[in-house]
Amino acid sequence: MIHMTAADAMHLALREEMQRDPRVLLMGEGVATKRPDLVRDFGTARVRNTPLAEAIIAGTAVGAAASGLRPVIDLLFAPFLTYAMDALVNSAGKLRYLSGGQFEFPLVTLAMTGSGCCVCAQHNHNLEAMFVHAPGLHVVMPSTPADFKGLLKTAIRDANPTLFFTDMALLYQEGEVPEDADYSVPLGKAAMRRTGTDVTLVSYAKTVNVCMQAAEQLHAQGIAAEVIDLRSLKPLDEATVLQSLRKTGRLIVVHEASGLCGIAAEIAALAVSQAFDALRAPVVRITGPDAPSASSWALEQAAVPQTDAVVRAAFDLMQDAQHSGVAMRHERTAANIPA
Amino acid sequence: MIHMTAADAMHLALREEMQRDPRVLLMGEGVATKRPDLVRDFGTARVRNTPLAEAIIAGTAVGAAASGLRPVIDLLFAPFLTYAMDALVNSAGKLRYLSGGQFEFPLVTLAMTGSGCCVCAQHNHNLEAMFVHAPGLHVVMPSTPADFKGLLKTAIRDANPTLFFTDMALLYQEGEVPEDADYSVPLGKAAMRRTGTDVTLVSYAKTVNVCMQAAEQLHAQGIAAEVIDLRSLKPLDEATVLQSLRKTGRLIVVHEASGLCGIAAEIAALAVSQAFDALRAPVVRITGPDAPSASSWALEQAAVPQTDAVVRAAFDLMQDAQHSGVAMRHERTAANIPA
Amino acid sequence: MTATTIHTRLHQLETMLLIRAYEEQLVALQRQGAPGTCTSVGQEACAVGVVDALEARDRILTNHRSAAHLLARGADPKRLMAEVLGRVDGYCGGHSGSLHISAREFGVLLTSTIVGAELSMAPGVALAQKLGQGQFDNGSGGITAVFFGDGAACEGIFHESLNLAVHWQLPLLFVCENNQWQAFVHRRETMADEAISAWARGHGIATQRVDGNDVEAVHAAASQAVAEIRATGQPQFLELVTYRLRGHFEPDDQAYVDPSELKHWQARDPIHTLRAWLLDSGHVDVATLEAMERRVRTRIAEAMQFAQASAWPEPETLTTYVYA
Amino acid sequence: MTATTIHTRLHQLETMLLIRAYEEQLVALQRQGAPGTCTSVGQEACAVGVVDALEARDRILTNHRSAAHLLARGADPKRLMAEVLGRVDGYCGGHSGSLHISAREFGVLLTSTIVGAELSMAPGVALAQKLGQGQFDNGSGGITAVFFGDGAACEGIFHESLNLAVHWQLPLLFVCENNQWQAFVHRRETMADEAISAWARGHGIATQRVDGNDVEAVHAAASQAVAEIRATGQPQFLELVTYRLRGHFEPDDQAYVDPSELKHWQARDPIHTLRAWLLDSGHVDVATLEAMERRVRTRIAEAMQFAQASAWPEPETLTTYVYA
Ligand SMILES: Cc1ncc(C[n+]2csc(CCOP(=O)(O)OP(=O)(O)O)c2C)c(N)n1
Ligand SMILES: Cc1ncc(C[n+]2csc(CCOP(=O)(O)OP(=O)(O)O)c2C)c(N)n1
Ligand SMILES: [Mg+2]
Ligand SMILES: [Mg+2]
Repeated sequence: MIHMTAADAMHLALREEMQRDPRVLLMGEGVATKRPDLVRDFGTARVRNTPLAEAIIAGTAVGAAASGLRPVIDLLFAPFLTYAMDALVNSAGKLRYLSGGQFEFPLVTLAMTGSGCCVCAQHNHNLEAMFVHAPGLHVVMPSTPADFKGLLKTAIRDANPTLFFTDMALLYQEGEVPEDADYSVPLGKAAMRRTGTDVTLVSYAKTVNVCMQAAEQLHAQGIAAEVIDLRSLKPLDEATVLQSLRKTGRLIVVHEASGLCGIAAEIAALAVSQAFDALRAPVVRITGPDAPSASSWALEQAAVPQTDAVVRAAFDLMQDAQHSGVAMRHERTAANIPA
Repeated sequence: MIHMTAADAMHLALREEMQRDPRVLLMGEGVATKRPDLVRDFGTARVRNTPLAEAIIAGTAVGAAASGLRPVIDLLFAPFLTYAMDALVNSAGKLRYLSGGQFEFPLVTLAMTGSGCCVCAQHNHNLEAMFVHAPGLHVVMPSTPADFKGLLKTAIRDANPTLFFTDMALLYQEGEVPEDADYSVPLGKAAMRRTGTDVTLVSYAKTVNVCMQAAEQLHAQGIAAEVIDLRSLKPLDEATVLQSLRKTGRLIVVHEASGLCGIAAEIAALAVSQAFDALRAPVVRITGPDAPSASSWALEQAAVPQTDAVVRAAFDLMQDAQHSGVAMRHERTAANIPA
Repeated sequence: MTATTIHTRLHQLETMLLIRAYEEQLVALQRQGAPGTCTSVGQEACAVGVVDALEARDRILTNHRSAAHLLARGADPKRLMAEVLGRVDGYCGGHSGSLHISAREFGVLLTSTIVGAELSMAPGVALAQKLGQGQFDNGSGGITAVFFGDGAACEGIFHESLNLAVHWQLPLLFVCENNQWQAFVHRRETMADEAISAWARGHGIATQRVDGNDVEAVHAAASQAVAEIRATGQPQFLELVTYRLRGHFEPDDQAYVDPSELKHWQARDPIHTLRAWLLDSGHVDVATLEAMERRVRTRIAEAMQFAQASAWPEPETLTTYVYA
Repeated sequence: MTATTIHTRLHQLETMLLIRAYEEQLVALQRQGAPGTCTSVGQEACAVGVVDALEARDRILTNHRSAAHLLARGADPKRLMAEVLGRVDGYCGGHSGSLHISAREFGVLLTSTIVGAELSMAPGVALAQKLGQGQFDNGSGGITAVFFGDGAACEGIFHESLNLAVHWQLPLLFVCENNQWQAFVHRRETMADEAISAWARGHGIATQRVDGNDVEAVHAAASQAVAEIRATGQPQFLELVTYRLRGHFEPDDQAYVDPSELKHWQARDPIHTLRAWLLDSGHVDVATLEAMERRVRTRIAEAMQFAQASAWPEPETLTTYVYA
């Protein structure tokens, strides 16, 4: 184990995988500028600064992947993915199927998002659910430095196109990271961050920490919360969520992305279709609002799910054990705004 | 009332709104070729064939809308929206907010999708949920000729950017359409297509017909299904769905789009968060698979929710009244494939 | 005029006839309820002239109007037709239909019907060739040819693709079949100039603009371009001026087409021209050509039978191939 | 040299100084924890030269590096700074921050930080002007100026925007500030040619390429272009060759920048050049310039005070303005 930031863990994963497999290629606006050591060790042919043109970066990755390379592209911020949407959704996601399996598309797309830096809606937009909805793609969004390393390595080795989302605010958080170059984290496996019997808190990325803090506070008040970090959004670890739910009977899903047709909707739907009998209370979604992210610190903070809101929701659910019929707002957005 | 196809109803709506408001403008690849009567009556300045370039068509619409025009753009098939994603998601959807309300973006984007024509995944991709997930946009997808007219008119009058999705197979279905030039259908109002007390079938676009047929078959067997046609996916008529659910206690959501983070997930989440006490059985989603649409007729049909599957699911739910704990597959995709 | 030339032209004519017959068969099938297709009628010389200039180690990307490129490359009309009809023996197992057929064994990969997507993916294929690292390519020294239309040149990706290919010095041949139409919109309604080459030249890429209905001219230009790409490692641009003789898609009554323009180009039908040239040469007689036409008809009839006898994919395979 | 010329240059210098002082203030604020910004240090002559050539009826679209354009247009540094700090008195109520500031009252609309989005929206604004139907424009005969960088010119939307503007004959002035950098990538790493104009010329648009650090040259070229757009209804293209003297974004240590290149351009600082020219002219003395510098400093200090005293937006307004 080494202590390092998530950013360093990602860098280490890139380095190890480039070392391991000569087909791995890194492309993007500034990747060579920002990672001079990789240029030094692997050469300019494999670490390529690109023109400022996301569509061709992604398209080139698709073409290269179909030809047997394993490109990793850095498209910087998630909203810029909109320029690469055709290559990702219509080409990478569909052409394996349409070709009847003749080609594979082992490529990884990196993109940052998330609140905390006041970069506003054209740099911060948690749109991971769009890619979960699209067929043929894998989607991951880790919360710990170890997972940043492990999931990036898995994504690079995966034969499918994978979107790797980085919650910006986590990049400089530190943690223990396995040194082992063979360490990887499987796709489709959630991490149980804390066990408990009363309520299941499901989350991913930065809001896992919110849930952990909430669980801590709940514990102090006699409520045992279980915290699940999805980390892989597609494939989704349905089994772990359902198993927890069968134990606790109560579910709160928390994420920064907005609620409508988001991951929390998917988890809630999963719960009510496959663990209906186990449910002892309404499922609560605590998500970002149906609004772009504002630059102003005051508004950005107001948009983010807060520990308090999670704690309050859990209390309500415990109270609600008899299905008391209190209609809960399904989107506890702007949860820290006095309602 | 006049009897006409949905395609003609859309055309009539365009004509009436162009007549009514000189700011309405029609742009797209071939709109002038395909609607020569509009060119004749409103001139080439307002009915404009464009270069083959979706990004600039959409961007131009955004700029024109901010300047007080009311553009309607035809981007042809839904997968082509990926080229226009920045203009739609980052500009149209966000710039009103980011400008602090200085500008409005009254524009309508038309796009076709849906099975039935074997056009495959790069012409048929029901990706409406992506736009529901994105802030600042309205999304509609009608099922009857009258609604094609009424909703298109409303969308054109709406001050927000609206995505208007056409389920291709419905275009040449006929129905009664109000002649009244003032006829319009409000956004955010679902249509109750059939009332019933046992089970609520929620759907939109082509699969509304599937639900109607299922309801008919269920009726013959003593089960009274209520059929809700959402038609406006955003804003979503939560109240109508919840009210029905409080009556029936059973919910099946059906659509052709794939399930993960789709509309059915949103409806299921709504149900389990806000009508939990009313729920008497698991919520069932019957959706398209997590797969691109194939060209082959055999595969295309296999992907589409079928009446049988809805009927079977309703039966199961009625049996399941004691919450018998039978885990139901939440995605009854490829429902006509022997399981 | 050498015997080789005559032989080459005869072979090219046979391929062009095969393409024409194949497309006409699909038109007939569409009338009977099969899915519509975008035919390449009128553009056969473009496909044959360019593809004949390529080698097996080269790669091809194409678009919605791909049948000519595939057939010129040697793809089997049987399996193509099976694909169009959605049958399991198609090159893509019926998943693709006519619009995105790829055939790995012929190096025809990544066909997309999103206009411009072929341009987006082509640099990556050429990059793999240049790097010689791809499993698929093994540093064979091949080049990539990407076929696209005048419409695709209006998409922004055209600019991005050219810039990347030029700047990264990719072994990439851009082949623009400027057929004057972009679905239901005439080229002149979409751009000020009549040539796509002007845009290409702005990128400093070596560019040729030739008569796309003259298979000899196309072949000569393509051969030169391919040779220069191999020699220099730099991309080249080829604009083929041609015309879409049928509608955009079947069915399409072409009501929006100026009849005099259509007539002008019908008189320049690349197959008629080549046929006439061969007869005029005095080295080929009518009987030879008629025998050729019979061979072609037989192949298409066999293809039809094969395709129609081919099974539908099993519904169980609905989600096969989505994920690796 | 007329008195008017001197007066104009003095006025331009004051605006350039204001821009520089504003940006330097933001840099200082960033060091204290305020959000970072993309400054326009070194590019002041571009903004001032072009904006001075516009009239009130004209519209401006800009990008992430917008402060110079806004200030040149007369926007109030108080409200700009309040916006950057996320306060309620900002032009956008604190929603935008520095990256997407629009100010309707000055016709500065649709600022986007998605590189290229300004190019995507500009034709629509110009179209509304051309049609004279927009509520906002009322057929005033205005034109639209769209500011973008060399990086934006690499995006496909550049090609689409130019093609549409040329083909639809839109009253649109493309202003490319070619500052040699695209975030952390040098221009030479992204394109083969050093000029953006070559791409523009491929579109047949009237194009000028001038020294962007010479406010007089910029102003002359812009004035001519604007006059021609008004006279002909056709778009024009202006490439301003300049340099980004500071980092891409604050903070940025510019470790990746070639020091000799930076030095070369520092010696060509547009403010120093203009200041020296004015003093050399013999019509302006140091005292005049020092008084000017004091005025500018005062305005910025006041802006700072105003911005910092401005309230945070109420959390209740989180979803205000999402929908009409
Ligand atoms: C992105 C996108 N936009 C629109 C279409 C619909 N469409 C299919 S082919 C076509 C015309 C393409 O013109 P061109 O590139 O010149 O090729 P051609 O059809 O003439 O061979 C159009 C508009 C599409 N398939 N993809
Ligand atoms: C679509 C998109 N890609 C990348 C970025 C990140 N980014 C912001 S500014 C910038 C450089 C832009 O270069 P240029 O257009 O030359 O403008 P300059 O910054 O030099 O003024 C980049 C890459 C972005 N904002 N949008
Ligand atoms: Mg064409
Ligand atoms: Mg620049």
